[in-house]
Amino acid sequence: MLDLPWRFIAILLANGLLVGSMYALVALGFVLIYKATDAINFAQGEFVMFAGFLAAGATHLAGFPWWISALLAVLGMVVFAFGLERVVLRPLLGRPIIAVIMATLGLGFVLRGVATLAFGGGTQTIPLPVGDEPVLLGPLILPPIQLVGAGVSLAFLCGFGWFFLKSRIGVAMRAVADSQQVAMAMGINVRRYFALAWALAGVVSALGGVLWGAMLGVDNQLALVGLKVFPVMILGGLDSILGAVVGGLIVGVVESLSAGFLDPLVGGGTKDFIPYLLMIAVLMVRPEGIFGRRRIERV
Amino acid sequence: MSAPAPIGTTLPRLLRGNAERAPQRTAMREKNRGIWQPYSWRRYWEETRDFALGLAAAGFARGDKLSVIGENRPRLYWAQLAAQCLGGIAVPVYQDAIASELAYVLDHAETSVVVAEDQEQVDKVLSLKARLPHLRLIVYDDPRGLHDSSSPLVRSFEAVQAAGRDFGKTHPLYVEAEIDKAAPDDVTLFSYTSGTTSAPKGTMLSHANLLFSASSMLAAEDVRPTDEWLAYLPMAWIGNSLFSIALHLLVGFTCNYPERPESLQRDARELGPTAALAPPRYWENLLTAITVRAADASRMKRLCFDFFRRLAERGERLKASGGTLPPWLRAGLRLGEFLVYRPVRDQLGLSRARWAYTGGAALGADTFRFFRGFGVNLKQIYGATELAGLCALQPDHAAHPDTVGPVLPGCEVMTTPEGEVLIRCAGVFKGYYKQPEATRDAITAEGWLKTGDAGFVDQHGHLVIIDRAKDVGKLADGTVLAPQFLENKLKFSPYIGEAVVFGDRRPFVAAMIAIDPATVGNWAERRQIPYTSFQDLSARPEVHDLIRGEIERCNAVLPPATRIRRFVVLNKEFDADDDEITRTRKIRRRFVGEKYAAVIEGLYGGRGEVALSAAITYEDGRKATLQSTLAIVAVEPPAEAQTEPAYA
Amino acid sequence: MFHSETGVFKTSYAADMALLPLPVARWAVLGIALFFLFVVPLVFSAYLLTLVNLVLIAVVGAIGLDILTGYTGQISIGHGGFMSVGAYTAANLIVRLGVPFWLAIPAGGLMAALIGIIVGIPSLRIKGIYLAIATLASQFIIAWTINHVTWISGGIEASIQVPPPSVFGWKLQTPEQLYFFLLFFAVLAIVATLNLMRSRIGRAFIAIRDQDIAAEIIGINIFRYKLYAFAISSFYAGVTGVLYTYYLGIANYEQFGIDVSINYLAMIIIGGLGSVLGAVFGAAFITILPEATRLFLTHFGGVLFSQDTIRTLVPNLTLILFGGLIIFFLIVEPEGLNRLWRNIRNYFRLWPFSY
Amino acid sequence: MAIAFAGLAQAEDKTILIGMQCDRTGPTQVVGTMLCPGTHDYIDLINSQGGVDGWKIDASEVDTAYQVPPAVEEYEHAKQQGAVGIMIYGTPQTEALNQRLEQDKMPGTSPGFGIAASGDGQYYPYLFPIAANYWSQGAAAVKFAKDQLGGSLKGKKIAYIFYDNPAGHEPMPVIEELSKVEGFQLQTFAVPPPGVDVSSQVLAIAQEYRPDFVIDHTFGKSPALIIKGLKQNGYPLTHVVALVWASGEADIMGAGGWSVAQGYNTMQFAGAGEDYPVIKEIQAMYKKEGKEPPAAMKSTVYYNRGVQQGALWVAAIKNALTLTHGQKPTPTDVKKGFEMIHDFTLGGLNAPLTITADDHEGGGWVKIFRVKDEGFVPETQWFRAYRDLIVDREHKTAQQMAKAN
Amino acid sequence: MLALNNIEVVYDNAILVLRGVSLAAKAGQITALLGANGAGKTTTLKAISGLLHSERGEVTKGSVEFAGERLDRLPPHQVVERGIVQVFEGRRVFANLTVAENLTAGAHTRRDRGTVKDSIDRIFEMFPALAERHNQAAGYLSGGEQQMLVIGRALMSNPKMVLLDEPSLGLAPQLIEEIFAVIRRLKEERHLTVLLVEQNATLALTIADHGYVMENGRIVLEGPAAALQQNSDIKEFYLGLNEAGARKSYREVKHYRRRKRWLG
Repeated sequence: MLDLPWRFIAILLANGLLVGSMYALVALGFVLIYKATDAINFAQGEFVMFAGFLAAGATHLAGFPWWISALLAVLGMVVFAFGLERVVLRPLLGRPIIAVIMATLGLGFVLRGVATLAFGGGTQTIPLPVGDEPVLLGPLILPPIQLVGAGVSLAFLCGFGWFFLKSRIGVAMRAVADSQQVAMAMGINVRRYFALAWALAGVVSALGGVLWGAMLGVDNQLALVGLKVFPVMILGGLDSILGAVVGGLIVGVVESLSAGFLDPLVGGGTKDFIPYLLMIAVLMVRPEGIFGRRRIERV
Repeated sequence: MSAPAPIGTTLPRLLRGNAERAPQRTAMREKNRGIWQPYSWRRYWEETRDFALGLAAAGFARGDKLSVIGENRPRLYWAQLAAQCLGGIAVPVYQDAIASELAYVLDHAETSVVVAEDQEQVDKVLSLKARLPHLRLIVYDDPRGLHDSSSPLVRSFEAVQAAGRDFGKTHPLYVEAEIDKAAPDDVTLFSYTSGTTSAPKGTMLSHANLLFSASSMLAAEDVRPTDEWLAYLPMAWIGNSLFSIALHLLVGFTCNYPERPESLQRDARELGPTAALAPPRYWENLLTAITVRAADASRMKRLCFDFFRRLAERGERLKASGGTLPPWLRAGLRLGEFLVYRPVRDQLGLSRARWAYTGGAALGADTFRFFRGFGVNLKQIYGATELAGLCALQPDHAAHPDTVGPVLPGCEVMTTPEGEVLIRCAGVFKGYYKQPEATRDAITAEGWLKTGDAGFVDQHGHLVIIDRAKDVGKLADGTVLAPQFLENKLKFSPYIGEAVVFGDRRPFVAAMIAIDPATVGNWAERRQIPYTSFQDLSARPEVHDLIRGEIERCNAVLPPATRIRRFVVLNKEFDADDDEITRTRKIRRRFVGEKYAAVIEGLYGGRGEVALSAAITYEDGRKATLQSTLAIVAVEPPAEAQTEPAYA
Repeated sequence: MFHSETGVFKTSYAADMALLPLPVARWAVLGIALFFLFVVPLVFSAYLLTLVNLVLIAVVGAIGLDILTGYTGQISIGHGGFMSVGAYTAANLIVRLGVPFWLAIPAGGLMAALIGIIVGIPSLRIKGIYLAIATLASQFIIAWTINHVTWISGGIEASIQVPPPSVFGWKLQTPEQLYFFLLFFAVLAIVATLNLMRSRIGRAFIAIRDQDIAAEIIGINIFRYKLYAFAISSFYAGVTGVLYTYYLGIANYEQFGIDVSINYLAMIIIGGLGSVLGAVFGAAFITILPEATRLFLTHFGGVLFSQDTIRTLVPNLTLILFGGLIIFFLIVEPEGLNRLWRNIRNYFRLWPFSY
Repeated sequence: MAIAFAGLAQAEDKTILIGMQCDRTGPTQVVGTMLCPGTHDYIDLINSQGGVDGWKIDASEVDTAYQVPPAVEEYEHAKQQGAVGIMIYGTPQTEALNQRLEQDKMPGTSPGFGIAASGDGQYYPYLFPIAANYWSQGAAAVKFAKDQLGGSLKGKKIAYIFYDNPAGHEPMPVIEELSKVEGFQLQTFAVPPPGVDVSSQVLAIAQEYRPDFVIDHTFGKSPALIIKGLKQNGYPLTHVVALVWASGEADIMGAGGWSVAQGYNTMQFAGAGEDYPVIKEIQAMYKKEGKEPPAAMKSTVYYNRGVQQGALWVAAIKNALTLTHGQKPTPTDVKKGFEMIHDFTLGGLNAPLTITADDHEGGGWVKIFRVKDEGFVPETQWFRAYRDLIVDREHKTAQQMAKAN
Repeated sequence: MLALNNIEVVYDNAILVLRGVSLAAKAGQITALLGANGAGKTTTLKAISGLLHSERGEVTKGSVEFAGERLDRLPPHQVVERGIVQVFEGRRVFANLTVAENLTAGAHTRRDRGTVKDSIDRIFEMFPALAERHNQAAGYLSGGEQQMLVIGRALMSNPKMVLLDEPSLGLAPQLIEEIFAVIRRLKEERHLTVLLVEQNATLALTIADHGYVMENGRIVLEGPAAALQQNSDIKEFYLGLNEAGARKSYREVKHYRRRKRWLG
């Protein structure tokens, strides 16, 4: 048996899996939108941040209990996503990918500006009724908020998976994802499904916002969670829900392990780019990601 | 203005002289893939010489005929000059002629060599081979699709030239010697008349004929060696031979060939020719295009355009009536020059043109005034194939829609008691090929050419042409009727593409109208009038109403007797393939009258509609018949008419 | 309306490829040149010149990014990284070897080009959004490397102070002096790119952007040209990095973060993709926007808001304006400022018609 | 003639302009949005009392979002408008402006950040750190750990967790040097920007390395996450000392509030809390105007630093005015004014600060406050540590820099 | 039943694709729309089905009327609800969905969800080959099966009228016959109205009742299918016959085209 710090590895693994499942939740927002509308939402991080601000704002400014605040955040994000789809994304349908990338990046700036103006510059908290005392599980010390976050994330991921595979709306959404034009010709109101996809992404963002906000505190920086999620979804495959989960877990674990072992060797900071390196390596082998669908290019 | 000295030279000698005097000057430019490729005079001469050698090597001899068929391409000019160098005769033919027409001309001219532009023309000629016993060689310019032609007759232009260079090695200075053998009076060009009345006749023209026309033109008009000339007219048209060959060689300006007929407008703009000649049809189409473009422009631009257009027209009318322009109008026109006229001329590529001619047929006065108002120095010229193209043109100060100007120096004019215009000058042709009777009919014993046009010389000495003498008729009540005058008035409407007016020995004037599909189609779309095809559109009552309105506007300025009372809208365009118009787009009124006799009877029969059965000829010779029913539309006489004198 | 295009024709392919075929354009360029050579340095205050200088630097970078993204259709969200490569390469050469600017600048560009090629290698297999994120990854990796390899970053501060460039022994330090220095490089970038885009390479780039599979079929080696695009584009980025370094007097990788990459993307989007002129417009617009917002609000915002509110309002409003404008242009005028300019030009060019 | 927007804001006759930079939207906005209002409030307070010898002070603020180009641009703008000096915000900005300050003879301040060696006034004549730099802070942290661990560090393990950017790296050499001097074992843990995720570093410290003391030199969100993480992993916060930018109320709040952060040691170069006469005066000013004191005031640590910054500038200008006998001072006058600041305490909000032509750091004083109940409680007096070592280092580095350029 | 009145279609607010196109399709008949590539046939279909909007196209003038109701402003799903369904060229199946899911997606607009299952069974009866593969991803079907699937999928919406775009494109002759037999059967048995776009004019005119010819975004000729089959231009340009009535071979490819007259 190798002389490895097994307990430390186990802790890192557990930490990675928990964080990873929460990454997966944010990645799900990307995947939902990409699957249905072919658009990449570079403002997903800002969505999460904005949702966090909504929840925190509801708690601090209006004094609502946490669950009403969370509900308000969900509602707010759904309304916001609907409006966004209509005002910004719809006119960009069928335009080159860079248009959508830039529009969502631009949206990110707007959200950051609006959030700071509306809610102030400081860090705000979302007081979930989750204790601070670590949960001891054998050798593992697990922060309760992460456990809750991972649980909620996985539950939602399973729910969405079922919804997509089995329900009539799910079939329609997949048809839209397969070919918007043909779906349209079949009488599927593609716009409604786009709006639905954005709304679902809004729901996911709201959950992400509440969970990540509770974990990290809510301020402008919360949007940076969005950057962490790119390798997650690319690894998993942009259009796969399962991919989001697996990608999230992989990135969580890789980050955790690299921070634990590589950082001391090279002076730190590896966890930020190791997932990206991994992502590039995977892309070179499987350009569509682990679970992504190969797209056939038509000339 | 004095009569030019007779020019005792030939076209090939001029070419050789130009190449010696100014070898590096640009003689031609051919637009190819967006670039105006220049050819120097030396190149022109050398290419021509090589080709001539090649022809000689192939047995082409003095008196042989060479036909060119295609759009304006340098090589087709080189080929004509090469034939002429050898004492042969160039016979340019219309590139869009259908097979039967082409067969007639080539056979009649006994053409032995055809230089064709491309595969289409080669195929056309090849398909007629059986009917052309004299044909020995077909040379092509554009090799696409012809590389592996199986016919032994077909050779590429380069191959002929290469053979010529070989021939030249053994026969040094062969071409030069042949050139020197020629006399100015030798026949060098057959120009087949457009034949508004009958089958084409081969007008024989000598070097001297052509050079007379060119030099008298030079005496009367400001033509400069620095000019940029755009050669786009049909090569078979005498006007083109005069300008793009004779005048070109004589003056030494640069001849430019557009890329394709479709790109003419753009190429013209790029080039900005410093002088222009175009048939009336061209100016009419240009006017329609301008009107449509102006109507489609944004509001601000449209208002501006309309305002200054009216101002220009006002100015023109004032000038024509000899009045002086009030200062405000003068200022307005100057502003208009900056805001509208110059930009429009620039858009049309006419901003460098010092003068522009309309010729070949009469141009409507309104169209004429429009262009003059917009600062285009548009002038009328008058000529005939039998006169090597030209015998009268308007000086700058006397441009007027109703005259064609004084006859050129060296020309004499007289009118017969019947009103036919006779011309005598050194340009009068040598006769119709193989048609001595016709020649005798055309030239009087005193050497006067019977132009066949009715006209007179006005008090300023300017020639006025009323119409083809044969077409001028009288209504039943004796009113003289010049159909062309009415037709030109009608064609000023952007919606009317072609019009044919009848009335000779009839109680009133009636018209057959072919609508302009683009503008009427546009109009219909704007008004939500559904239509499928041209035929459908022509049959729309709304379109009839539109045309009726246009005719009523026209009637308003006509004396009541010559007003158009009934018309039909034809459900096909007049087409040269169907012999209804000439290749230069002049109406063959006689033919049309016969072909549509039933329709004309219908027009005077008082019924509401008439059955039409019209023959259609396809390009490849197939025939079909168009069966349909046309509505006859009556025009209400206007309540109060303000008349304008019509020439009668 | 103000000029004539009749009679402007070309008798050779060389003339056809001329940058300024129309006489009116040549006059306009002459006018602009006089303006920038005399009016700007003589009339503008030092502060305005500072702004102009920043615009000039941004012009180089924006054009470079436009070559890759606008002309070749490969999205890069990693240009900040390439800029820092150029900056540190030059800074090390300047400080350690005393290299003069005319060597340091191309050296920075070349090193960035090298890194650009490496980053471009995945473009063989991946495209679109995937490639965009791969370039984003390169940004992180470059930043991390500079931050952690002290041999590159010159110490744990990861900042290298650089003396001003000297031309014939003159130290260029004031905004006026730097203005001409930077103007030279901006003009060089503009002219070089215009010429590049008329070349075989430029046409291949556009073919790849418009239809890469078709381009491959007609015999363009897509991969090679994509790498060219990456190399050229990152060369410009590297030069931009060096210019920043000279301008700021310090090479600091934190100045070339994702926000910078996004800023440059915004420039070419707002300016109009695939157009040098657009990149110039965009560079100017994005650079001046925050200043204009601030000046406007600090001078006129007082009517509505208290000074304290304005202090919070200004930066956030700038962010909102910035993002909002990107979205606005994408939706309303996807071809950007360049299109607006062309519309104005065509309005008069086609006068009194509309087509 | 110069085209400039300057005309729009014609300064009133008796106004002294200071350029002021701030980050309200960038990565350090958490600090900027609290600190900058403090500066403004102090200057407003002075202005409301009639200014300095009749001169109104105008701090013209610009948001740089922690970017260098806007900082340079705004510096030029301020210079052109006739500013007597500039309040710099951010280390890279300080480095970029350093040469310009010298060239333009324009004093600039970089309290608690910037170039560590710039404490040396000989080599950095126009740059004024006016507070303990990162080296002094690092040394003080080691000293504090030593005191807390019973006066000796021999054989002890210390963890240095830092924000992985140049500023985060800065104290490292000093601490490394001290580890040799004091004989402790040092391991460093980097938090990569933007520092939103520290969980694995915290795990490595609390679960793997298990040090005797933790020195936390992070910014932004990280301090809060580290406090929370260490707490959740059962590491005693009393054995954590934060350098000055990990020591604000926002960090405590971000971690979940005072209760979570009990025992956490914070290092300050301006006093924390509201219990200072100058803060009371500002509150009174607001009250008089009938307005609520700004929210930023609740964040006493950063707000007070802002107040301190404003106060030092006012002090320097006051000194400069004595030199000019009430005439409008030039930037050089203000520079001299800074160097005349002597034993400046601002009613206890400051360490007894003395700035000389040699020492622009003002002594390198800090004070540790510990989180207790609902606030910060002083744990030490104003102190400084290993002063000779720091000063020596400043000299050497400054000399090197001077040579390089 | 369906009438296009003078419609004009503009893409991107700039590119004029159709000008003044008017045509009518009678109930229970097959109407053929002929024309070369790029003539605007597909655009015409999209103008009817409302799919233009998704391609930044717009019917800027004229109207599309179906059973007396304006369609030209309706989004595609409402057009399908009115009973018109378009079948794209190129057999555009939902490649990642199974055959059964494809058919389910086709029934999206139907309110009577209970009977969808029966409809699927009926499609399977019509195309037994599909039944065998109902659980397979549609992307893996053969070309002929995919064409059957897209027709079947279109029928799932219980349409009154089907817009068929190039059903023969890229299929083997035998399969083409099969598909055309199905189209004829649908007309005869279900009284389905069909607007058929085809480049294969010979085939189209044999089953069509009426025909239109498009060129450069305009209708240039119309008439009963029998008359069109006799038209000289049609023969030359769409039936590929020369004077002698023989088919032209590729060896005779010309670099020019004969002038068209479009006179009926």
